[in-house]
Amino acid sequence: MQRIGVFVCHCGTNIAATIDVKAVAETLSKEPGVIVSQDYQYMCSESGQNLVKNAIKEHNLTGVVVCSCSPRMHENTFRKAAASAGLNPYLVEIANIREQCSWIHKDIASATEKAIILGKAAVAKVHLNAPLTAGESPVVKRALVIGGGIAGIQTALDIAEAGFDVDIVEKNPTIGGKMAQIDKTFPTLDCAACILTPKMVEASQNEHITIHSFSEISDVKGFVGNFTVTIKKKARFVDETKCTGCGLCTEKCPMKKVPNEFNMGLDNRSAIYIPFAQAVPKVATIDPNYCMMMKTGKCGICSKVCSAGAIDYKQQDQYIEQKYGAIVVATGFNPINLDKYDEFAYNQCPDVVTSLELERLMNAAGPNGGTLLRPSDKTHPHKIVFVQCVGSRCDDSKGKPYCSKICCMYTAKHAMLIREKYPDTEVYVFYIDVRTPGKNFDEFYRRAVEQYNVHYIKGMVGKVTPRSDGKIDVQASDLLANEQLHIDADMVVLAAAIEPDKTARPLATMLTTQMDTNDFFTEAHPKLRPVESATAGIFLSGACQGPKDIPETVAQASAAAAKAIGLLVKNSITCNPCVAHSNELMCNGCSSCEKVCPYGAITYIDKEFKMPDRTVAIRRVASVNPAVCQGCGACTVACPSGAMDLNGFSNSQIIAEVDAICK
Amino acid sequence: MQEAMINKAKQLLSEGVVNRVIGWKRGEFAYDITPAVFENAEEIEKSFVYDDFTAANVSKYLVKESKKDGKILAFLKPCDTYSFNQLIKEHRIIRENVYIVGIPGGPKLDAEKIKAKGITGILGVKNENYTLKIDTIYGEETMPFYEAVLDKCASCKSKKHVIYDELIGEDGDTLDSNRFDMVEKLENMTAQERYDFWRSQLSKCIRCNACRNVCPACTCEKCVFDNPDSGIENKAPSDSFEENMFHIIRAFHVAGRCTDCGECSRVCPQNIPLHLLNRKFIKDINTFYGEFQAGEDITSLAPLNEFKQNDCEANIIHERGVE
Amino acid sequence: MQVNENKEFQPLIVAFCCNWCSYAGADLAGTNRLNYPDNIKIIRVPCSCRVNPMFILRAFQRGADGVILCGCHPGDCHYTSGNYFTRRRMTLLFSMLDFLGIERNRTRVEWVSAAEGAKFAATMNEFTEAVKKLGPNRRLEDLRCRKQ
Amino acid sequence: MLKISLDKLDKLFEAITASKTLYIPVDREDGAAEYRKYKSGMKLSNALNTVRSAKDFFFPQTENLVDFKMDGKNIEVIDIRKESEDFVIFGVRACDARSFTILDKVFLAEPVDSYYKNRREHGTVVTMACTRPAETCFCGTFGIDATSPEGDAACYSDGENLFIEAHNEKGQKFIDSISALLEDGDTAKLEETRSKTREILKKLPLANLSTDSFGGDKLNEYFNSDKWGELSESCLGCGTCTFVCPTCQCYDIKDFNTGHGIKRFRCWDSCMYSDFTKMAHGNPRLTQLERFRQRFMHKLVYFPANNNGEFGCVGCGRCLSKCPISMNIVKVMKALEVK
Repeated sequence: MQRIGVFVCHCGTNIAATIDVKAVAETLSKEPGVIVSQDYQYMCSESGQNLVKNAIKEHNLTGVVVCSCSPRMHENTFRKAAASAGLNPYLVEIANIREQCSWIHKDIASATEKAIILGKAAVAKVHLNAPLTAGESPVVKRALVIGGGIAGIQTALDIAEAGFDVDIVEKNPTIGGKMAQIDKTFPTLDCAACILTPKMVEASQNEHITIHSFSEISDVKGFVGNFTVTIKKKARFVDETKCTGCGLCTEKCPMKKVPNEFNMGLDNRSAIYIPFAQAVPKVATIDPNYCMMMKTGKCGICSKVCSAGAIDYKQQDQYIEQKYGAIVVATGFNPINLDKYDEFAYNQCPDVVTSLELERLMNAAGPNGGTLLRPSDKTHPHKIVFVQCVGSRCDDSKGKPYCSKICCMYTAKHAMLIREKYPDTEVYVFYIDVRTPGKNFDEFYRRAVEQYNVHYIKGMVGKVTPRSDGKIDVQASDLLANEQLHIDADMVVLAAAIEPDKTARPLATMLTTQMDTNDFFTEAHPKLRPVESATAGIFLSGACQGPKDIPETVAQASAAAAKAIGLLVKNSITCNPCVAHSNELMCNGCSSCEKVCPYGAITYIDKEFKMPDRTVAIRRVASVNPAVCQGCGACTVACPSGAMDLNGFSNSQIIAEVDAICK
Repeated sequence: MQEAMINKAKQLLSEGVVNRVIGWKRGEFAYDITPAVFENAEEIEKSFVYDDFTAANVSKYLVKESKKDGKILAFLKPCDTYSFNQLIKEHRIIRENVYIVGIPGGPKLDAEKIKAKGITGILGVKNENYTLKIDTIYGEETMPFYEAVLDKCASCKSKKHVIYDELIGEDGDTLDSNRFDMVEKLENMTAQERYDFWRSQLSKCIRCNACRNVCPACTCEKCVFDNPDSGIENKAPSDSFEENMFHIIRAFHVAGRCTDCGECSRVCPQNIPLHLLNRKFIKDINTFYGEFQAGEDITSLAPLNEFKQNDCEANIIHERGVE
Repeated sequence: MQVNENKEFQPLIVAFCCNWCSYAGADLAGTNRLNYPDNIKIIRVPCSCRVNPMFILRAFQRGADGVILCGCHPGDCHYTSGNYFTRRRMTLLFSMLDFLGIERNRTRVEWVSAAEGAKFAATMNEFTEAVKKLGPNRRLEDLRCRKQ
Repeated sequence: MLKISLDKLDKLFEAITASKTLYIPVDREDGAAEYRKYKSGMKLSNALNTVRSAKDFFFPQTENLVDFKMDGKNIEVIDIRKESEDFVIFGVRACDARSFTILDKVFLAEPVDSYYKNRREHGTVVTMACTRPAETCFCGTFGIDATSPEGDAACYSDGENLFIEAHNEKGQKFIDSISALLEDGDTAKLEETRSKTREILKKLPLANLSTDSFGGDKLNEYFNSDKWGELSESCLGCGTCTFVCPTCQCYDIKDFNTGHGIKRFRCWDSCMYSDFTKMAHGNPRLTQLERFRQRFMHKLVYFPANNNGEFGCVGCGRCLSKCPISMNIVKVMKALEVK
């Protein structure tokens, strides 16, 4: 016989003002199985919890119903309270009479009536609750970091620091990411390479870190604590273990007309290449699209000059499989493609560049050796116009609805650096708003305006037209002065919006993590769990989760590392006990459940059964791995024989709720 | 045809290829044929029959038979092969233990249709040039062959065997059947008319479970309607709701798995057109998710076990046709 | 559920809401004090794909006048694919109910995210009105369960 | 004998309905016949038999026994029994008429089934002699004369007139209630019709089927017969034979939770079902063979053993035409019988 306790919370006046809580407690006390029914001011308070705990002990309760706020708020609180009083925590049910009753209804009589019905449904359900025990599953003490930019590097270093093995998978030939392409960093104006490259070296030398450069994730199986990941090491046609990175091959390579990705295509590289001097790993890679040997079978110069014998034109993609306990996603961002922005003449005029291109133009290792020259005629620009929010904060389908966050600051940085180095150059910045929250950020921007006399103009650029005399006509509006401007600029720099890397979405599918409509990974909770994905064991680092500057990225990278370490230090993890289970006597082995399981949690086993007709038969039956199952319940409906059921949300429990509500 | 089948069965038995044969056994009258397992040549000689009344789909029996020792010879009509394939897909049949001989199918006859003409005391039925000559106690009667054809054969979907070890006779093709005509007719009625139609049909249900027990897609170890733990167990159509519940849920459970073999309607003692429920699902699946024929192969995912990101929304129901 | 001359027909509506999106959306509607009728009674399920057609029929059997199913938007399912299965299942089920002559507006599927409190409230208001127009469920009720 | 012209049947039916509820067999759209409550304009079916037998009137497929009203923790028991109203079932064939005798032996023996008794007392069975028996008929096997049906009153048709005679007091009362419509008639033509029918009955394919090999003392001969395996191998385990059978009388008692109470009801059950007579330890008959055997042993051996040799079958032939796999009592008898 059930002995159920009902506890009705006033939530101050939040509930009690609209619902007659006494009447609710009184009515529910008459429900079958209910032996105690009380109300209290704040059930979630310590004394409220004690009320529940004492009742459990005093009345030897077999089930508890709390009529209070949403279970999403305090279900755990009351489960813990029950557990501490010796009642299995899964024998607690919450009737949501605040969010779904008192807060939305005004009439006391009808709100009370509804609260009673919701309470009855919870009582009906708790009658059928079974004590559940969370299972355990071992944790593989190795982490995978996907992406080798500053986010990935920082996460890997922090995890390695804690003593765990960690692999970085980077799709490019070198780690370093976007930060390696950046010239100076705001607001300190120190050189990005000077702070990044030591970290890259540190990562490569750390005994706990393995870098898989020029590699991609091709498959992810498993679950928190026990992922099995297949990594595709793309053929680079150079034996990594032999190449010393001397660079002789890149010098001798006759094919030198390959657009250099690292310099945003502003200059060329050879077909065999090392992306930049400080690349890690410093290993050459052959670009098979341009290599004469690969395309025509005639050349082979690199192979001849390589004293290490590292060149291997026949190298194949390699697949390696590795187990991990935790996965950190750090796939970063890219500037958006500006093909749709004809008004800025990006595709028509070489002197209209993106901000990232400007970084390379100004960088000492860039195409011009650090001297700012116009890409078209290699002359000094004397008038430069910066356009903000190109594709950011857009209502239309061309751009992105969000603020890319970093553009205001890097534009101030660019403007300042140009004015510093070339005081004869006039700099205009067209902006919608200048957004500079952050430590020393606003001061930095004000220095650009006040100290460096950068012309900040509130307004949007309407049209950029290259003129025949080499100048660029920038037509804009000054919203403050309320006038139309024409500026004959030498260069135009576009602060292109940033977007998640294109590889993120297929990756999210493999990882079964959520993404928002902009393809940014969704965190488990926007405020309280910002570096975890909703999928257990998958963490988020850097701009893959949303636009971020370097300090924020590094902070989040370390936070993600801390979360991953928190998982890896455990020998085993507690699983959600609200998982599916198959009644083997009912299962007919048809495989429907397996087909709809998003986690691959269901396998089939051949098992011997004593059949009802006295025979012994070997039958194929479904078996759920409780550590893998996340408890969605898709299988329970796919199963025609009702063999599959879900703990905590069983068929009979839901039917009992339906019955109670429709009573 | 019967002769060729008997010879084939005897040959395979004597060669030791199979140790049993599943087929059909002659009854008391022209039409009361019983599916049967034969173990030797004499039994086959004596009572094996294949004629215009051997309509029963024997593939479901192979769920049990294929788990016994030795190989069994099964004569499968084209429609039966779809059921068989579907059962293989769902791991219900051990394929290696069955030797399939594909045989030409219908159209098969429905004794009920002959009786519905008022013809009674039937002693024998002969098909002469598609006119049935029916010998009765009350004298000879005639009726056109096609008026006595089973509903399931009147809208045959395929003459093609989708699985077999060997064939007797030629294989046919899948057909453009008119099998959705009645579904469409109902769809074009008003909701009230549809409701009235189904009430008049389903209220006849005596819950004998013949439709379920004959259905090759209903092979659960224990049906939810027999299982007190399921919450929907029931033995009788105690209320019009129960009639709806049983038939809706049963059709839903076989949706995407039903090959449209038509056995449910054939065996219904109350002549309820149960196949229309299954065909409604098949038609909807074809319309919403692309043509799908259950049992056509053993690899494709059942429509309810897969999805496309751009599937239509459920509310499409609210937007179309007659309310 | 009473019908009498003085009082407007008050339908009983069961709403199945997935824990991650729609139930949270309902909570948000509450947090924002967005009213919707008390005819709506919510049952929490982990995912919309947990909802067995059996539950829906059961609700109608027991006197529900409408059933609405809410889940995460397609593509946003917490379990990645649950609501895609829901969508197919419910499309077919609702089509079948329609085929049997059950009023089609008694059933509904809506995608409501955790951020769409306003949409949740609006949907419930609108659905309640639609069911009110239909009057009491008579075609799929179990007379044995009718209250005397 | 009293008679009424066949073309005045509707007047007869109207007259009956004036005082009692009347049920007659009518033709459905699908060609089959079923009993319906008479409403003006309905036409009596010419079909030999209805799909469902007439046993529904006394032993319906589902029947409420008692209600429990639940209010919180309180339970109130409500006896829902009330006196039936008088009713007439018209057009019952000889086989179905005999089935009532068989059901009476079960339900009216001590302890008397009050629900059944109540209906039985209020129902008047008016039978109809057969003129066109079907190939599936074998009522003669069980000593039933299809041309002289039992019942409270019996009707006979000669093609023009319907003759009515009473078999008991209840039947006489029935005739009295409609006597205004009746007149004395010459039965010469009727006797001719009946003897013709008797000739046909003798020529039926199953006319020679005999019960000689069966009876209450035959348990040992048949229980372990090796024929059961072959006979039952293709049985689907459905309940068609049981539910169309006029003499099958097994039922299950179940509780239905309405949400505000419990309705305890009984419903037909079938020994062919795997959960028939399921007890705490499970089902006593674990295989379909055992369940199949049970049904036929009951009709041919157990029932006569307990009822002075009366068999539990009336030869109506419904199972012969309705079994999905055409396995039936005739095939069983022929397979088992000792020649």
